[in-house]
Amino acid sequence: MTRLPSGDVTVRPAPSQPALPQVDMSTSLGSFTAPNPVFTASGCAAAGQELAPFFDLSALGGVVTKSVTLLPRSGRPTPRMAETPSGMLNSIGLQGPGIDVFCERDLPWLAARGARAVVSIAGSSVEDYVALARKVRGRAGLAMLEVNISCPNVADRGTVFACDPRAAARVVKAIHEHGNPGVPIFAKLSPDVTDIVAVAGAVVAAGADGLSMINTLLGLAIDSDTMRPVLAGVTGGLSGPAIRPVALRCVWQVHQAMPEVPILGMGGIRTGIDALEFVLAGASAVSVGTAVFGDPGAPVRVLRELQRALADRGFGRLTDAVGYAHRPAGYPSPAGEGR
Amino acid sequence: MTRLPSGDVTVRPAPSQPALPQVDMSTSLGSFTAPNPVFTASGCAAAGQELAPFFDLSALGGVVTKSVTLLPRSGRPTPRMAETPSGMLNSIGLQGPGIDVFCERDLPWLAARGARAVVSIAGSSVEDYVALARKVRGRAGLAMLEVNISCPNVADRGTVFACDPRAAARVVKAIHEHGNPGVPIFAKLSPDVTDIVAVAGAVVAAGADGLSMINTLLGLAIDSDTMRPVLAGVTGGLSGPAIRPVALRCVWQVHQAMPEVPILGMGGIRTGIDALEFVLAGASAVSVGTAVFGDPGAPVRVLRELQRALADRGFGRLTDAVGYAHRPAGYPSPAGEGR
Amino acid sequence: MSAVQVSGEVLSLRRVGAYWLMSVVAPGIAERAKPGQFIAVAVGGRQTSMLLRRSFAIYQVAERGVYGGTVDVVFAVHGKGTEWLSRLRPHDALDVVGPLGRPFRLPSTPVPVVLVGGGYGSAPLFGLAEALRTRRCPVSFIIGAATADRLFGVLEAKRTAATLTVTTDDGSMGEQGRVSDVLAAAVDRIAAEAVYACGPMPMLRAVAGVTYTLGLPCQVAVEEWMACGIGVCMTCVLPVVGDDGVTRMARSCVEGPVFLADRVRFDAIGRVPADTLGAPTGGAW
Amino acid sequence: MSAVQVSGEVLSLRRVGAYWLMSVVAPGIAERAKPGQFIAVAVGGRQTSMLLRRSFAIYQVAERGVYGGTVDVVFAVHGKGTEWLSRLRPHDALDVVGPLGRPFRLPSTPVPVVLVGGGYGSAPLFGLAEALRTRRCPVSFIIGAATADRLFGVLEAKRTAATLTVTTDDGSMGEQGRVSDVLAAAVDRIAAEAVYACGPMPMLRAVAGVTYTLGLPCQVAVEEWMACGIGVCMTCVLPVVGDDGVTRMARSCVEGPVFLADRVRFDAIGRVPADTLGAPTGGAW
Ligand SMILES: Cc1cc2nc3c(=O)[nH]c(=O)nc-3n(C[C@H](O)[C@H](O)[C@H](O)COP(=O)(O)OP(=O)(O)OC[C@H]3O[C@@H](n4cnc5c(N)ncnc54)[C@H](O)[C@@H]3O)c2cc1C
Ligand SMILES: Cc1cc2nc3c(=O)[nH]c(=O)nc-3n(C[C@H](O)[C@H](O)[C@H](O)COP(=O)(O)OP(=O)(O)OC[C@H]3O[C@@H](n4cnc5c(N)ncnc54)[C@H](O)[C@@H]3O)c2cc1C
Ligand SMILES: Cc1cc2nc3c(=O)[nH]c(=O)nc-3n(C[C@H](O)[C@H](O)[C@H](O)COP(=O)(O)O)c2cc1C
Ligand SMILES: Cc1cc2nc3c(=O)[nH]c(=O)nc-3n(C[C@H](O)[C@H](O)[C@H](O)COP(=O)(O)O)c2cc1C
Ligand code: FES
Ligand code: FES
Repeated sequence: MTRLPSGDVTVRPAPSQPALPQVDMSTSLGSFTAPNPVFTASGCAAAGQELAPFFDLSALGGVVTKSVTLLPRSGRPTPRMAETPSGMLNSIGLQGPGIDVFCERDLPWLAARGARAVVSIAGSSVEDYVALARKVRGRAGLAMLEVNISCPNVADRGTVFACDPRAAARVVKAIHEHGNPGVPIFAKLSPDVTDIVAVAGAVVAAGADGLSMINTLLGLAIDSDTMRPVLAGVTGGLSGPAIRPVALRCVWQVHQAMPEVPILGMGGIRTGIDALEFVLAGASAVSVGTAVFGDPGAPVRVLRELQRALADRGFGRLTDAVGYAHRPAGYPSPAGEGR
Repeated sequence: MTRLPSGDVTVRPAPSQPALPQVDMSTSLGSFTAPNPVFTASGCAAAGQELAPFFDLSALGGVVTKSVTLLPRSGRPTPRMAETPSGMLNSIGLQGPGIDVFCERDLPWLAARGARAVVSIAGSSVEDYVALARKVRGRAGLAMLEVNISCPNVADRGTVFACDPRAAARVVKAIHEHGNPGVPIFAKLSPDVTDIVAVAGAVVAAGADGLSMINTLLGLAIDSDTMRPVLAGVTGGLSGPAIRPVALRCVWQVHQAMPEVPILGMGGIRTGIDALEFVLAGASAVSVGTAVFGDPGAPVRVLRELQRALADRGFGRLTDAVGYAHRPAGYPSPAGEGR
Repeated sequence: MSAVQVSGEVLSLRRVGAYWLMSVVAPGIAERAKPGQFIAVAVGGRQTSMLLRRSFAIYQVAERGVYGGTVDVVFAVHGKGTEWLSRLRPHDALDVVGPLGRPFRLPSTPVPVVLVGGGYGSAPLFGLAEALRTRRCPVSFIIGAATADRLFGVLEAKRTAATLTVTTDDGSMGEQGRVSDVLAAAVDRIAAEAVYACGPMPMLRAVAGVTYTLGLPCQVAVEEWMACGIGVCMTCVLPVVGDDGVTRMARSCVEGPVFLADRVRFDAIGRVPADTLGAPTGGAW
Repeated sequence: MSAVQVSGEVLSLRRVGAYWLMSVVAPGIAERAKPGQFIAVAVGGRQTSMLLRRSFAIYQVAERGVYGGTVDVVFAVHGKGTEWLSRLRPHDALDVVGPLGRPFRLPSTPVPVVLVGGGYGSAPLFGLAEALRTRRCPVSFIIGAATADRLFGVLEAKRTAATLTVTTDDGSMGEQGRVSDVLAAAVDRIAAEAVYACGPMPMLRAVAGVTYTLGLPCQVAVEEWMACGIGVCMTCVLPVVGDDGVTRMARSCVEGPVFLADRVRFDAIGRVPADTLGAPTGGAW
């Protein structure tokens, strides 16, 4: 390529990482014990390959893959995204290769690299979900199943499963009974409901081993030049730091109502302190989603920062911090003396 | 005070305002016709007095006052706010003097300055709302009644009226039949529901002349140092540009479902372009809330910017732009030729 | 006098101990400002995620100058916004609203007074001292902080005050201890008839305790979290007893930041005392 | 070659006609970059409300230098992010990811080629021209834009290319018209056997139409809205026909930005053609 006048090279040393303090970062999500609590978020890491240049996928608690459907899907027309204040809207339409290609190509690739795959599945009927769960059963590398129920239910004029406790429960129950994937089942909840605790209760009663929360909020952007919606899909899902307070509130409410249920928390996590706030609110692990678009190395950075933040606060184990913000007054501090 | 060494004064001319292009900015909200579509937002302008140093209150379409209750209220303990990415959480707890002081002191003050008052009322029972509506009936300066139904319903274990179409409708119906304030009744909707169109439909059927939307989203922030919720009230209302996509979506959905119902749109409006987007999505007028905290002059600036934005796009009348983003393909452009 | 919003310009910014001293050209504000008032500045620039203004007590002003009126503030880097401020350069634009809040009320007769400042809280006391001197009130200063580098204005106080006492928690400068420990003696020394204080809430509470036992009038400038700074949002409240003896949640941005010490319910900061007007009465709210 | 993320530093930033030419010290990227690839930069600074990177085609690189490798891009101020970039100063930090995307494929034999650039789209063609010359391919340039100030690299093209044709829509410089109007003649003149194009989508479509009728191979570098730039988000797709003849929604950030012109369904940009793999089949999705 064109060469500019050039002199000697100055080698710039990479910013040195101070050694990380000892903290037991392992966490249990149902029967799955992850070495650490930081995961990617579904739809924000594809099936992992594209992030490999930026960090070692096996260094994360797990890789949550893009929601996969039974058949290949083209997804929606473009534009599929709009940047909004401290957030973004997306309307992808679950573009993907379908479960068979996923199982042949993507899952083995992850397994070969020692990555723990959390496979996210999406369907338009209870039968779809059952069939998807069956397909991944017993596959190498499969650590958990995440059930994306923020999908229109064809049998119910397109009402989103996650917005109806009964429909949500039906999906989880069917997977539990007929599609048993042999790994923990996490139901992914939508915040666009009047009572998220009710939905959480319903899916847990139906057999969910844990909850992923939150999915995006339904939003819309208008192009002030064309004077039409920006997205070809008209509405889209809002993600990023803008929604973090809503996500934290959902995690807080659900953990308070059912403290024994493990939560994979997400929504606008960009730093280790953000992740800590989710853990304190009740999350046993976190997913880093939109932040990856701005910083491909975000998940491992968040993990590093979270570990340091825990140590700084006197926690020897991540699990001691889970739900810590709910403690009664006078509860002993991690360092021992009461606060 | 201490004087620093000083020389001559340099007079700096105020940034000159280019003359505004002609646009008919008037808008009708039920039987109330406002000279222009820009209002303050309830709880973001107190009862107007404090903003008078920054602009002429009568220059706005109207001043929406802080939700007032039957009796004086101290509000909640502090901290009452937390800044979040492109937003903020508040948990004020409806601090106020009560309706009688409001009617004696605040309403007359606004009337005397030619401001059009949109009185926001808040209660914990249907009876409260009826009594409040009766109190303001026929008062000078009263232009509209905004019914803040995002309040816990004591009769129903504290469920928020706005989260239950039936409860919301009951409040509006009772005001309509027994408390008739003699001015348009706008019901203010909460976005924290599974189906906002259903709530909108219910309150309109119950007699609401229009809808104010949206109120804040329920959120939470954790203090990573104290490792407890930041707000004394634990959860709070999320406002600001962060929620604009959610607000636009709500306005879009409701306008699409009932295009004849006037909407007072709000949620993260900071500029005239933001306001334009609400108008294009279906709002007949807008409220500027949180933006006032960062820029006390925001409402009049937004009005100026909106008028220019409309003119730039060939609109001679604001009303022609209301809901324009819903137009079918090939619909004539404001300038005439098809787009 | 009512506040104005001006698009100002940073004139200078330099470190002073643990703090930053920022001079801003803000015509219209300097002319209006009175001791004890504050300004609220927008932080982060055009596309920032920070919506709310940051408030700072006015340290000093110059009503006129080659640049027009200037306002000086002293600030500590606390979080995101002050961190951003500390990286500003001369000529950068800064949107300023002010002067805000109620100033200190001055004695009508030339009585001796003690001014007590904690940390950057001493900054607004220098303007006050000047105003007091023009009324021929003998002024004595007490300046305290956790450590020596967190003291502000020691030299200026030495220069301008009748007497000065310095305290630090760690004894790294002046007497080891709290400003409240030395207040009674300082009052005694000049037979002070009034006390003015600005600093962290616990310090103000201690000072109020001392002046109460001494039976002296005391004015305190408080610092509460503020979203708007102009009186419209109700976030900055604290329990204050009114002339009618009734406790109300008062807005520190417009009814304060300066309050009469004996009116502030220091024992209940952050809470709503049960006898507050409109306090929760159980379920019914 | 795989992308890296580096915290770079602005070396220089200057106006060039309607555009900005920015030079960034970004060690590791320069060494890896190939013609047609792009970089994605973080905008707005620490507390910004802008989450997404902005993508720019690489204009030129210097692998080594006193500062380490540098990357140059040419950009137009379009919205908030590019406006922020245009206000950067030398030594400001800039987080850069790159090189991203598939580069132009080069002919294996020294055939004559025509390079067609529209607006800032001509920027990536200069690196390509250099690579082509090292393969002894005679290079002819066509550079077009709406107006003279929106042309980029005319002088450099004059200097380096065998022949150069300039077009502007308004005729303010060169021939009045579009690049596609003069393409056939330019191809003819040097008996070109391949065409490379970069610019706005309508221009690429027109160029593809001409090369199709001429039966010439053509590579186009497209520009689609991108949220991630690294292949994980699926926002940047367009309908592209694969080797198997099947249309898929291809990610322009990793499968592009360079595509074979005859594989891109220019008629269906922004849509999902009914025969696309997994296209909506009515209700059932
Ligand atoms: C009347 C008044 C006068 C003040 N005078 C001074 C002064 O002279 N020098 C000085 O260094 N500081 C002063 N402060 C405190 C100063 O406003 C805060 O340190 C500053 O707002 C912190 O902003 P941040 O972005 O760095 O911190 P962040 O924690 O990022 O701020 C987040 C939010 O919390 C609010 N906030 C955080 N801490 C405080 C606080 N202590 N008081 C009020 N709001 C807060 C901010 O305004 C912002 O909205 C004063 C505060 C008030 C209310
Ligand atoms: C592969 C590629 C190469 C590019 N090369 C150049 C170049 O060499 N010179 C140049 O001036 N521009 C180039 N662009 C376009 C450039 O990325 C956009 O102009 C820029 O992102 C606009 O950002 P903004 O904040 O100013 O606009 P805004 O409208 O504020 O951006 C808002 C969001 O939309 C996205 N966006 C807006 N317009 C575009 C666009 N045209 N393409 C992609 N994303 C967009 C932004 O990335 C951002 O996420 C290129 C784009 C791509 C995809
Ligand atoms: C571009 C994009 C695509 C997404 N796709 C999916 C998906 O396929 N399945 C799913 O369950 N969630 C999906 N999500 C939601 C995220 O997994 C996550 O729940 C949400 O974005 C909030 O987290 P964040 O703010 O960290 O991104 C997607 C989000 C984005 C931004
Ligand atoms: C501090 C604060 C207090 C509020 N108080 C009320 C209120 O009393 N009644 C009400 O209906 N809405 C209240 N709101 C909500 C606003 O009126 C508005 O609906 C919401 O903030 C969204 O608009 P915005 O993003 O422009 O602020 C309050 C908002 C804030 C930030
Ligand atoms: S800060 Fe808003 S009322 Fe005081
Ligand atoms: S921009 Fe994300 S996949 Fe291309």
